[in-house]
This record gives sequence, structure tokens and C-alpha cells, in this order.
Amino acid sequence: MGVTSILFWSLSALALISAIMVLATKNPVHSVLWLIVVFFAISGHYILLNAQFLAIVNLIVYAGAIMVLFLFVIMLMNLNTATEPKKNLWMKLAGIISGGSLFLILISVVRSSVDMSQKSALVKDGNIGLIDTLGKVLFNEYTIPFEISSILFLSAMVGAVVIGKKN
Amino acid sequence: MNNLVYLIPLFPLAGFLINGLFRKSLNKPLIGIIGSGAILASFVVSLVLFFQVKSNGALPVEALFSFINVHDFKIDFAFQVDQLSSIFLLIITGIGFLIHVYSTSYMHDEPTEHFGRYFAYLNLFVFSMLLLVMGANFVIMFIGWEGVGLCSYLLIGFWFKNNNYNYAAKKAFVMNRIGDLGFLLAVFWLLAKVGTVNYHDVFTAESLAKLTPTDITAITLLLFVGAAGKSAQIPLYTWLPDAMAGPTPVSALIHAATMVTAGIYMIARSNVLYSLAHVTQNVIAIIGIATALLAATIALKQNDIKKVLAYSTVSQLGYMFLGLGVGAYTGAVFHVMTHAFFKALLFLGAGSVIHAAGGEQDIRKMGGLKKYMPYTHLTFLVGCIAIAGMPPFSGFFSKDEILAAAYARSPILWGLGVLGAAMTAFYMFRLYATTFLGSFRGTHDQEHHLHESPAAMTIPLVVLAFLSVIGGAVGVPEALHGHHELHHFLSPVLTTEVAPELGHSTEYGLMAVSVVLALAALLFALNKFSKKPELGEPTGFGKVLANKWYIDELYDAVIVNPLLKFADFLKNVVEKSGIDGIVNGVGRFVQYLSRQLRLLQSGQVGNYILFMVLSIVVLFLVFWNQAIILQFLQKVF
Amino acid sequence: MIPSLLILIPVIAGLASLFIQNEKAAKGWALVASLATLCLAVAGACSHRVTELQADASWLPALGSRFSLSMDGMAKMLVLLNAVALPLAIGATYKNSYEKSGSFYGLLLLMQAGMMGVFLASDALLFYFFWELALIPAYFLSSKWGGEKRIQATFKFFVYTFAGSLLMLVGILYLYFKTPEHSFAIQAFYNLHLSDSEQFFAFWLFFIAFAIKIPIFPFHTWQPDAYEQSPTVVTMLLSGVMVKMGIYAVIRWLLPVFPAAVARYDHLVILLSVIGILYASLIAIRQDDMKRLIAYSSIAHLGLMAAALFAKQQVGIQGVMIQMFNHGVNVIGLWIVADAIEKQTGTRKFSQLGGLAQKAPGLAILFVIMAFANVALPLTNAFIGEFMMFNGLFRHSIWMAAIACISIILAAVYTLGMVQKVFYGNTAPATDHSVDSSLNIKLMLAILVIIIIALGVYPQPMLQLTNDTVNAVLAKIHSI
Amino acid sequence: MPIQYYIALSVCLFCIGIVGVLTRRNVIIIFMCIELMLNSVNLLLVAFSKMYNAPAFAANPASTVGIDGQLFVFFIMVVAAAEVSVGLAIIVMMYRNTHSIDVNFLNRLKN
Amino acid sequence: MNAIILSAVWGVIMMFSSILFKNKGAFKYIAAIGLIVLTVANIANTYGCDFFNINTHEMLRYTRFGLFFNTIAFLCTLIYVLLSGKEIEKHGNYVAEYYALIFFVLCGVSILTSFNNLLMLFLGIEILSIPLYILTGSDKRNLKGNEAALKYFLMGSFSTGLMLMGIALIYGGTGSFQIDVVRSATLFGTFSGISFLEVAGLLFMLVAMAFKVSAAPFHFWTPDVYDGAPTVFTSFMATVVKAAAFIAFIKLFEVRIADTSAVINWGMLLSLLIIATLLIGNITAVFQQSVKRMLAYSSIAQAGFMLFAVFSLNDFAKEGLILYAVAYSLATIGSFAILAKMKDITFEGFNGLAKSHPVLAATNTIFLLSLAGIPLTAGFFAKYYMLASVVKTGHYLWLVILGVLFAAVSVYYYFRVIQAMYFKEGDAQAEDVTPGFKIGLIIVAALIILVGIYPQVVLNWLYF
Repeated sequence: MGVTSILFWSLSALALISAIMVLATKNPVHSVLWLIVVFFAISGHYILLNAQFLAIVNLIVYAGAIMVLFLFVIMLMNLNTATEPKKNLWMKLAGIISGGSLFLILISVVRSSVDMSQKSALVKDGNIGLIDTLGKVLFNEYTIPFEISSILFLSAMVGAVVIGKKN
Repeated sequence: MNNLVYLIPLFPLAGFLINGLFRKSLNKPLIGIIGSGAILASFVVSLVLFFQVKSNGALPVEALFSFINVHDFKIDFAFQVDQLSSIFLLIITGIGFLIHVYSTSYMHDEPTEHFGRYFAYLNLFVFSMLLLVMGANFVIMFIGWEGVGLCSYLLIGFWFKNNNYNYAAKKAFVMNRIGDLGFLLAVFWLLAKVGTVNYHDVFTAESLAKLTPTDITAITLLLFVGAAGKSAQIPLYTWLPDAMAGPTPVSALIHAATMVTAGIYMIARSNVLYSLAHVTQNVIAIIGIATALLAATIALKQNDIKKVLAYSTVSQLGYMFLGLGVGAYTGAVFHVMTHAFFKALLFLGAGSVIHAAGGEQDIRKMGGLKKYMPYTHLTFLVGCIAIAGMPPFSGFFSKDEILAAAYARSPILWGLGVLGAAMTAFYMFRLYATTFLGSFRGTHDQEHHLHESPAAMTIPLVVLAFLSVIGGAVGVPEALHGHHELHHFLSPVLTTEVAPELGHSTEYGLMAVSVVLALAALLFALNKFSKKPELGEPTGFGKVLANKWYIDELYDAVIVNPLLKFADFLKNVVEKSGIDGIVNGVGRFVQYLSRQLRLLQSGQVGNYILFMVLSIVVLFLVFWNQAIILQFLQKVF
Repeated sequence: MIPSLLILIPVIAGLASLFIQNEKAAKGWALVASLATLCLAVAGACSHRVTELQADASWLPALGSRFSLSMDGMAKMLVLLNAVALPLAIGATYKNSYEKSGSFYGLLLLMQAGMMGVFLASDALLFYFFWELALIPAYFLSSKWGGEKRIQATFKFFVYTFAGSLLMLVGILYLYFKTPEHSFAIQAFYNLHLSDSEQFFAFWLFFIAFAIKIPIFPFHTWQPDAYEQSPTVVTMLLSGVMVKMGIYAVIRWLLPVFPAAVARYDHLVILLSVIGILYASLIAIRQDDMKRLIAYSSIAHLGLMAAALFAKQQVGIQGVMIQMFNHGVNVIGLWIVADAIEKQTGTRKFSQLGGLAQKAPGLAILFVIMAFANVALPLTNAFIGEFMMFNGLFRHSIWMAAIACISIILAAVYTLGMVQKVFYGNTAPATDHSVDSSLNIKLMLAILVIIIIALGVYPQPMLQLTNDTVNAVLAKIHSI
Repeated sequence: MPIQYYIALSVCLFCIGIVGVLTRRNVIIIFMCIELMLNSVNLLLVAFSKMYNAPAFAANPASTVGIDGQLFVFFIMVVAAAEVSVGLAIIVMMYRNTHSIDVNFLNRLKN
Repeated sequence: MNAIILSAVWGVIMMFSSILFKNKGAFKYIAAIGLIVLTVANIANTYGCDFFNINTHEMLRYTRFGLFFNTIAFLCTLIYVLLSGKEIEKHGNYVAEYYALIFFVLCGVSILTSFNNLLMLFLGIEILSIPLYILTGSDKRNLKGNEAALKYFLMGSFSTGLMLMGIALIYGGTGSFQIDVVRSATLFGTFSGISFLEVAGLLFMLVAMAFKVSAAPFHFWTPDVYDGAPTVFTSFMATVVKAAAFIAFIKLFEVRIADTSAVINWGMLLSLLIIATLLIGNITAVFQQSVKRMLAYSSIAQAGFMLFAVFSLNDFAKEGLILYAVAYSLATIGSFAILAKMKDITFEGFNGLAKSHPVLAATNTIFLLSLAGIPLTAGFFAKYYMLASVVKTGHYLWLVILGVLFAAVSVYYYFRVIQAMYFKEGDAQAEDVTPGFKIGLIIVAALIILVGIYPQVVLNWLYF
């Protein structure tokens, strides 16, 4: 059990626990905070996999921007108290059962994909996750999707204006 | 000269078309002249042909045109005039003419339009009947066969305002159709096995060789079903008495003299086949004698003058079938002829009586007509004697020939036949005595109205009476030192006729017994009814007879009503709830399913996503177990 | 050339008629157009030049479908029937007035065009096209101008037949992919060598479509409702011509293509048909509605045709051929009378009718002749057909023929019952003030009566017309 | 690290996200759970990217095999950001009209 | 490339035009010009003239099939804009922005017809979806619109999550995002070179694509969104967008289904989807009271038919899909254009339309007949090709039979509208029907009939 293993397991545990907490807490604000914890854990994993750029972007975009936006909206709507009405117990149960069965199925897919059993991810090492390498590839081979995603932003922007603005 | 053959049916057809199409613009005398003239012309041509046949033998068969001609299926529109058909031609056109003449007077009170319609129908009937007897194959015969049924239907329902008459007409047609079904099937059978329906081709050795005994029995039985329908034999006889709803001359022409004898003609025509089918012959003989007796018993207690005559007709037809069944084809044809004379006479006489009595048909309200209507009375009496089989009137010879042949086959048949003959004498003289003897029992108005009929009616009566008297001359048996002209004349056609081998003494004995018995019955009836006619309602067994053994009721209860109930069941249950129910049910099921399925769309996003997730699970499960599912599917399909 | 014109004239006339506002003009236009078609049909029936009787043009090359029409004996006869039916129907109802008559007559003409196409097409896809094209105008006609319950009844009719024809489409596709050159041409279908199991499967796809159209028991329930609810002109075309499409299709597309399947299932089909004959006849006996009675009678007659077809005998099929024409003529006559009576008295119920013979003797006489043609009395046209069909059936199975023959008795019962209840007896309140029908109706009926008698006495020309077709079909059937 | 651990982890997170979507009624939390699902995918992609990089890296340290996985993650983040902006706008709009962010409240459209 | 870039550019132009023009009516024409430009540019591209010679690194690949579909999409949009432009103008002050969004959607469509990389698929679908979320919610005051937008958004994002999971798993299994990945069995040493991960990923992709084309049981968003969205935008969503999703679907699975058929029985899975879709779509539509909602369900049913193409994946399927896209889009655009004019969109609201607006009724009848697949309309050949494609495979004939039976069911609800218009009494009311609108409808109807008689007119383009 090396350092990487310890880090991996502890980060995984953190991610899972806080993910569950996202669902479990009644207060939306707490949910947001737990989600941020998940994001941090995932960023930790990225760092472990030496995907430094993504780790940072993940923190900046998700934890920093998106979650703040969520928080902002929640505050705006004054929903910081646990006002959510109870969902039908049966529905909850059905949700958990169906989610759980999907989980079991996916796990069995993983277990039965024998080709993966010998594979492992390169941890701590490798340089494809570095901003230098990524940037080169992104602006050489991935220019088209990159540019196209700008259209996406444009439309999202227009949308936000159209919908958000009061008439 | 052979073109004359075509003229015979052409005249009545022309008469039918002219009278039918222009009935509104012609006047009554003209209609009468056209109608009667057409038949007279046919009669004259028939006479010419008859003599040709008599001297030269049968005329060659020639096709007018090809009626149906497909590949190996060939039916010609062809006429055949030979000994048998020429006799029938004479009977049909001759008696037909007399009845036409009679009708001009009898139907005189009808409006012009209906008068024209009447004569058109009569002409059409004669046309059909001529087709029936002249056709050179079974299909043409069938055309005439159904044609006469049609005319019978039209004429029975002539007074179409009266729904009872309409029912009677419909009954006649449907009953005939049941018979026709048998006829048709026989024709199909012949066509399927022999491949032809021409008499010339069917009655040859090589054609008959194609038929197994079963085939022959089946064909002859089916043909007999046809004959039973048309000639009113058990079990299809009930339409004939009801058919008396038509005008009386129609009853005389169609339901006594001509149409009902079509069955006899057909069987006589097919005698070659019948002689090969003993089972059928026995069936015919038994049904014939049974019909003769059953109808005779019913006739004993009827009070409607036409009904008595109708049952008498059925009974006489039974005799004819008895003759056919025992192989006395000539005898049957002979009886057809003589019966045509005296039954036409009797019906016309009855018509004359009804005419005089202002439409009254119940003999209990008549009586003593002798003094009012001398000609009618006298001719009627001749008819009664003739039908009772008193020598030397015509009925004696023909009936005797049949009875003799029956005796040769089985004495029991003969005994029953004689019993029937006695009953015939009894009820005919009961009728005669009740109607003409005694004193008049109707109202004063009716009595005032009584008169002898005009000449147009009485002349045919006289002619027919004459024929009834002398008609037997053509068939005087050898035992009575005759030559039996008819027998010799018909022998080329009736090739399978078996002359009964009875000694002359036996024949004398048989004649004597039947004549004595009939005479006894005759005298008994005359004695009983001339003074004290039976006026009340019959009781006990008489009631059963008066109600015709409740046969009509039986048919209604056993066949008609269940069938109608069944049809109702089909219409209301099977069709509506069953088949249509399934069709509509599919529609309703779709709607029901729609109502249920739309509930899936609950409006809740949570549910939607839940369904999606579950579906993913199912997809994966299917994928996981695809081999098992495939195996299962292969097993199922 | 002639086949194309036979379709084009009604199509163009029909489309033009949709825009005619004036009622009289629309009627006249439709009558003229239909008479023109009739002339052309007669010319076609008399012609023997192959070039005149065929049309072939490229249509969908990629699909292997061509716009090919041909007119053999059977097609000639049915085209003639179709061409005769419309002018008769229009003529007999000339005095009726229809709301938006331009559309009414336009749709009628389009329907005629569709049926023409069905009879002429020798390409399966084209055939399917026309098959539906005939149906849709009928649907609109019945739904728009029909009786009280028209919407449900005609919709049932539409969906039922549409579902059937979709199955046929699947069958056509199936065969199409079996042809080596991927073609819809009828000859390609005829030349197919399908295995038995393939035939058994595809047979049903076609058969159900045709069985619904014919209709064969138990696929018949759309028919009485549709006939009852449609405007009578449409009913005339429906029962006079359109149901013949089913029989026609069996002869042209089913028997020669699936000989093995036909040999295997013929007993079943005959059994169904014979059951249908008796069933429909019995129900007809208990009908109180004139239109429904005629409808059930029609089912019985068509059942006989189906049975005779599957008996696969020369005589029987020949009989079916001529009976297609005859039944068309006769049933149109019956509908004309039914319509005349309904228009006059406002009812079709026997219980409210009676005694019309006194008021309308001309109509009565013509109708009685029609009625006797309906019961196949000899020397009427129907006798020829039924006689031959029973013969064919008899050669196939004695018992089936015997049972089917019972229908001639039942036919007499219900037909005469109808005659009696409508025309005989005393007048009823509904018929008290009736008068004899107008001249146009009598004229049309007289024409029909002449056809009935003429064909009943001398059917040979008609039989010869279809002789070749029958031989060809039989050769295909017996080729296995 | 064996790749299966990573797969299992992200599948686990993914399913937690799904369960969250199914069990919560608050639209915002549902939305957050969807974001959680996206993140689990991101993690998976990065892991795979490193998995494919491993043998190539051993052969040639400059190899960029597997880099497309990480770039994909980048694009997912981009899209997620855009989606969030639109999504939140819609949620706000809805809140303005109904003063509720309960999904069960959304049932005018049904059947 | 022409289409993608120009549609994005024209979207921007539309946004700027809102500054330049104050008259709402003008935007319609600018958009129309843009669409004509797009069409011309795309046709030029089809015949080998690409204005922007950019190395796409195999992420996009242009095929005649995809480019031709672009043309169809642009032309349909053009018709849509011309017919329904007035209706768009009624929805608030952001007319130019709506048009911009429509152009962005078209950009997404263009990407989806040419993607060769899962990343482009993902981006394309997102570019397609996000403007649609907005358009759905564009009627801000309308609670139904809000609800529809939120539902659409939530479920759309959820399906995006599923799709991404699928993409990730496929990546895990193959190591590439290219859809025509060259597999080497030796690399993994697993059976047949197919990793279970890839198969699982494909299943997720199947689900995501099924969601986009609204195939049951992933269809649930469709009725609610189509119903809740402003009619004019439903029309767009239900036609061009849906057809584009199908093109993407078939592109994605064209190679993969054949590749992986040793491991997974796609026929069975797809037939399950098809049956469910046909069943839900057709049956549920029967009971609807609102024509709009009926059309929503009917679009599910139509999707069931289009799935036949994915099922059979042969030349008939692709040609058929093109034809289906044309037939279905034209008819639906026309039908929705009329629906948008109606005062009352329940079935009763159509009662007697034939009297008050004969042209509307007649053209609507043709549209509905086409949707029902009646011969002589384009819809017939569309369905015909779909059925033919399955028959050609020689298996699953029962699926075809089931399909036609459901087609017969579909007649029921389409004809309910026709019955209402023609055979029922009522005073159906339609608002501001201009002569231009009528002419437009007649042209669309004529096109439908033309394609119905001579479908070659469309298909020839695919090859020449």
C-alpha cells in the first residue's frame, strides 16, 4: 500500500461519501457544499493521475463558477432552509432500487470486461495532462470543436438573455 | 320445315311481350285475341309437328345457338321434338288455348292493365312450359322448369294486394326452389361425370358406362327431388293447395293440367336412367302411393271447392309417380294426358261455379246449382266420372294401366292404389253432390246472381268434357282388345318400359275390383251427400283431415320457425356481438389501451426518468440474456 | 393508349369537377365524362390490337416499378362494368341534389379512376396505388354525404380495408424482394419460384386484404354498415364495382402467384366462403332494412364467387368472371330501386313500406325482374354465372356445392320477401302518396333489364372475352 | 492503479447521481445530481486517457496517446457550463412564475 | 463545412440585425435570405465546392447523404419560416434572437449530419438542444411553456449524462472517439476484439439517441414538451430537429451495429424499441383531445417508423430516411402552421373548418393523409421505404406486419381531424389567414403530392 493507494482510497471514499451527502442533506446549501467537496475529491484524483490542467479547471469552472452560480440562485430564491416536501416513500424506494440495479449491472459489465482486468491507469506520471501538451493538441487538432463550442456559448448566452430578461 | 319448331315457343313469347309491354294501350278484346291467338298458333304448329313425328319419327335436334360454351363445357340452346315432347306440346298448347279462351271471359272484370298483365303471364307460362318440354338437354329443361315456377309465382300472387295470396305465391316458389336444388345438383352431377346434359348424349351406353350405380342412384334421386317439388309430392306438396289463391283458370292450367306434370315428363324423359336405379324406383313408387293416399284423405274433408280439386290433383300426381316407380312410363304419361283433360275440366267447371256464385268457394254455401247451370253441371259430372275411373271414360284406362303395372310389382301397391281410387270416387262425388244437388244454401243475393256462364267459358268446358270421355281411346289395353296407340307411339322414347306380364284374366279381375270399389264409393257419396250435405265443422279425426294432418303446422314448427330463430340468433348475437363485436372490440380495445397507456404520461419528471432508468436496466438485462431469449423465441415460433 | 386514357379521363374530369360550383354543371360534366369513358371502354373491349391495349412508361426506375397497364379479357370486362356503372348511377340519381355537388361528382370520378387503375395495372406497386386511390374518394363520399351514422360506419370500412391493404403491401414487398431482378412487374411475380413455406406465409398477406374487400366471412362486417350509410350512388359503385376488385385481385394476383398455397388452403377458403353464403343469406332473411338486406345478399353472392374461384375449375372461374359483371349490373339495379324508394317514402324499413306496386307499377315490374335476376332465375344473367360457379364448385367438392346450393333457396326467400314487403299488399302510411318513379330512373333500370336479359340469353360473347384469361390463370395454377 | 477501480468509482458516482435525480424533488438539487453524473464521466474519461497513455508512455514519453480523453473532458466542462447557465435561467424563470422549484409541481402537462 | 460556418455566421447576423431593424416583419425575410444562402452554399458543397478548406482531422466527414439532408433541412426551415414567420413574431420582442437560435440549431444539424467523431456528435447534440430549451420556454408567461422547458431541460441534461457515460465507456473499450474506429483484436486480446465496455457504451448511446428521437420508452419528454412549447417552435422541433437526430442516430450506428453484431443482438433490442414506440405513439394518440398533443404522440409513432431505418441499415433505409424526413417534415410543418392559426386546438376546434376555410381544410387533409401514409402522398413512399428496408433484410417480417397494423391504427387519429373538418358541424375559427399563407400551404401540399407520385424527384439528388 503505497502513498498513491492511500491517496486513491481516501479520495474515493471522500468522493463517495460527500456524493451521498449531496442527496442526503435536506438543506440545498449544504448540498451545494457537499458537491463542492466531491469536486475537490475528483480534482484530487486528477492530480493523482497527473492531469493537472483538468484538476485546476475543474476547481475553477465547477467548484468556483458553477457551484457559486447554484448557490447564488438558491440564495436568490431564499431556499436555504429545508423546505422541500417529502417525496413519496415508494417513489424514493423505486428510485433507489432502479439506481441500485443499474449500478449492479454496470459493475457486472466492468467485472465481465476481461480486457480491462490487466489494465491500469498511469498514475503520478505521464505528461499528457500538462497544459503544454494539451494546449498544443487542442489548438492543432481540436480547433474545430473548440470553435464550434463558441457557437454553443453564443446560443447559451442568447438563451440566458432571452429567458432571463424581464419583458 | 324444322324451323317450325322455333315457332312454337316464339308465338307465346311474342304474345307475352306484346301484352306485357303494351298492356296499357291495348283494349281487352285485343289482348284476349293476342293472348289466345298466340297459343292457338302454337297449337296448330304443334299439331303439324305431331303428325310429322307420327309419320317420320323424332325430328332431328338442332341447336339454335350455343348457350354456354367454355372449353369442355358445352350447353346448346337446342330443341328436341320427339314423340314424348310432341304429346306434351299438344296437351300444353291445346289445353292452354282452351283456358286462354275461357279466361277472356272469366277475367273480364279486371281492369285493362291487369287483364293485359294476366294474359302476358299466361303466355309467358306457356312459353316456359314449352321450353321445358322442348329443350334438348337438362339445362334448357331447367330454364323452363324455373320459368314455370316463376309464372306460377306471378299468377298465384296475381292479386297482389292480398298478402295471403302473396305468401302462398312465395311458398310455391320456395318449395319449387327446394326441388330445383335437387334438379340442379343432378345436373351438376351429370356434367361432372358425363360432361354433357344433352338427352341424346346422356342416354347412350358409353355415357352411362361412365356412371357408377351410386352416381345413377344419386342423380335419379336428386332429379326426383326436383320432380317432387314441381309435381307436389311428399314432402314438398304443401304449396299446391295454397296455390289455389290464383285465378281459377290459372289453377286449371298450371296447377292441374300442365306445370305439375313437369316432374312426370322429366322422369319419363330420363327413364333410361331410372330403369337402372331400382332404389330410386322404389322410393318413387312408395312416395307416389303415399302422396296419393295422403292427399286423398285430406280431400275427403275439404270444403273449399278448389281445395278439394287441388288435393285431388296431388293425389292423381301420386298415381302418376306410382306408375313411374313401377316402370309404367306410358301409363304415367297417359294419365298425365287424361288427367289434363278432366282436371282442367273440373277446375274450369269450378271456376264457372265460383264465377256464378260471386266468388264464393265454400261448397257448404252452394247446392242445387244443377238447375241454374246446366252446361257446367253436365260437364262437371263428366269430369267427376272420368276421375273416378269409371269405364269407358278416359280416367279408367290410364288409372287402370298404372294399377296393373303396380300389381305386377307388388300387390300391396295395387291394393293401396285401389283404396285411393275409391277415395277419389268418394270425395269427387261428395263435391259434386254438395255443389250441384240438393238445394241452394247461399244468400238470396247470391241466388239471384246465379247464372250459367257465357259461351267463352262453356265452350271450353264442352270441348274438355268431350276429350275426357274419349281421351282413353288412345290407350285401350290389349286386354280390352285395344291397340294401345300411345304405347306404340311413345316406345321410341320410353325404351325401358316394361309391360306388365299379367294374364288377361288377372287384368279383368283387377279392373273389376277397382271399378266396383270405386262405384260403391261413388254411390255411397252420392247417396250420402245429395240429401244431407255435411255442413258443420268436422270433429275428431275429421278435424285432423280437414286441417290437412297439420302438416303445414308441423313444417312451421320443425323447419321454418327453428330456421328463423336461428337466423335471428345469427343476426342479433353472432353478427352483432360476435363478429362485429370482435371488430368493434378491437377498436374499443385500442381506445381502452389508449386510456390506460396515457396514464404512463403522468406529468412527473421523476416518473419519466424512473422509467428511463428502468428501461436501461431492462435493455441491459435483455442484452445479458439475449441467447436465452432467442432460444425461447425460437421455441415459441 | 386506351388504358391510359381510361384512367386519365376520369382523373382529369374529376379534378376539374372539384372546382365546379354550379350543381347542374357538375352533374352534366360528370355524366358527359363518364359517358366518354364508357365509349372508350367499349372501344377497348372491342379492340384486339395489342398496342392499343397496353401502356408502359417509366415511373420509378429505382424501385423497379413501371407505369404499365394492360387490358386483357378480364380487364376489358371489368373496365366495361366500371364504365357502365357510373353513368347508370349518375343517371338514376340525376334528380337527387347533393350539397357541394362539384366535389361529390369529382370524387365519384376519381373513385372510378382508381378502380379503373386497379383493373388495368400490371405492376404490383401501381396496383396498390390504385387500390388505395379507389378507397379514399369512397371514404370521403360516404362520410360527407352519407346517412346518420356515416362517420363511424365509413370509418370502420376505411380502417378495415386499409389495414387489409397494408398487409397486402407487405406481401407485395416480400415478393418484390424475392424477384431476382427486383421488379414489381406482374410477369416477374408470375415467374417467381417460391418455396412452399414462403407461399404459405405470403398467401395470407394477400388473402386477408382481398378477403376483406370481397368480403369473405368473417371479414364482412364493414360491408352492411358501409352500404347502409353511404349515399346510394356510392353504394352502387362500392357493391357494383369495388368489391369486384377483391375477386379480380384474387384471380390476377393470388391464384397464379401462390399455386402451392392455394392448393393447400383452398378447402379452408371454400369452407369459409360457404359458411358465409349461408350465414349472410340467413341474416338477410331477417333484415328489416332494404339496404342491409341487399348488402347481405351481396355478401352471399360474393361468397359464392370466392368459393368457385378457389375450386379452381375452368367452368367455375369462367362463371366467376361473368358473374362479376352480372352481379355488378344486378346489384346496381337493386340499389337504384332502393334509392328511388327511399327518396320517395323517406324510409327503407320493410315494416313501413308496402303496396308500392299499386302506386309505382313501372318501378315494381322492373324491380321484380331485378329481384329474379338476384335469385338467379334462368334466362337472367345471374343464372349463367351461378350455374357455372356451382358446377365448378361441384367438381371440387360435392358437399360444399350442395351446401352452397341451399343459398338459392334462401335467396328466393329473402328476395321474394323483400318484393312482397315493399311492393305487394296494401299501402302503408309511408307509401300512400307515392307516385311512379321519374323517367330517368326507369330508363336506367330498363337499360339494366335489357343487359340482364341479353346476357342471360346469350352470354357467349362475355364468356369468350374472358376465356384467355381463365386459361392463363389455370395454366399457372396447374403448373405446380 | 487498476483501471477497474476507477471504472467502479465513477460508475458508483454516476449511479449516486441517478439516484439523486430520482429521489429528490428540488429542481436545483436534481440539476446538481446531473452535474455529479457528468463529473463521474469526466473522471472515467481521464482514467481511460491515462490507461491508454500508459503503454505508449512506456515506449515513448512524448507520446500523446490518450490525450483525446482529457480534451473531451475539457469540452464536457465547457458544455456543462453553458448548460448550467441556460438551466438556471429556466429555473429562475419558472420560479418567478410559480414561486416553487418542486418538480412535482410540474404536472400541468400530462396524459 | 459551408453549412456549419455559414449557419453560425448567419445566426450572428440575425442577432445584429435586431439592432438595425426595428420592424419585426423584416427578420423573417433576412432569415429567409440566410436560408437561401445556406442552401446554395450547401448545394455548392455537395458538388465539391467547399468555401472553407479546413482540416477537420477526420472529425467531420462529408457524405452526399449528410449534405443532401442539410439541403432538405434548410429548405424545410425556409418553408417553415415563410409559413410560420408571423407566428414567431407574436412571441415577444426577441424575434431576431429566435431566428438566431434557429440558425444555431441548423448549425447543430449540419454538425450532426457530418460528424465522424463522438466529440462532434456531443457538441452537435448540445448545440441542437440548448437553443431548443430556450425556444421551448420562450413564452415566459405561459406556465405550460415554463413547465415544458424545465422538463425538457432536465431530461435533456439527464440524457446528455447518459450519452457521455456511453461515450466514456466506448472510449474505454476502443481507445478512440472516431466512430469508424479501426479495431485490432490483438491490442486487447479479448473475444472478437469487442470489449464489453464498448457494448455497454453503445447501449448507453442507444438510449441517448432514442431519447433524442423520442423513441419509447425514452419518449416521455416529447408529448409534454411538444404540447407545452409554443406551437410554432414545436413545429420546428418536431420536424427538422427530429430528422437530424435520426440522421445522427443512423450515422452513429451504421458501422457499429455491423461491427458488434457478434456480441450483441441489435435486431432484438431495436425491435423492442420499435414495438414500444409504435405502441405508445399510436395507441396513446388515439385518446387525445387536443390536436397538438395528438400530433406530439403521432410524432412518436412516426419515430417508430423511422427506427425501421436504424433497424435495417441498408440502402433502402438511408434513402427511405431521406424521403421520410422530407415527407414528414413537410406535412408536419404544414399541419402545425394551420394548427398555430386555430383558435381552439382541440378536435372540436376543427369542426366545420372545411366550410369556413376550405383551403386550410383541404391542405390540412393532404398533410394528414401524408402523415398517415396514404398513397399519392409523400408519406406513403416514406413508409414504403421503411417497410421495404426491413423486408429486404429478410428477417423480422412480423415487425413489418406489426408496423402496418399500427399504421392502420394511426389512421384513426389522423382521420379524426379530417372528420372534424369535413363531416362535423361547427364554426372552426382561424386567425389572420393571409392569401400568402394559403399559397404557401398549397405549395407545400403540391410538393407532398409531387413526391407522393414521383419520389424519384427527391432521391435522384442523392445520386446525381
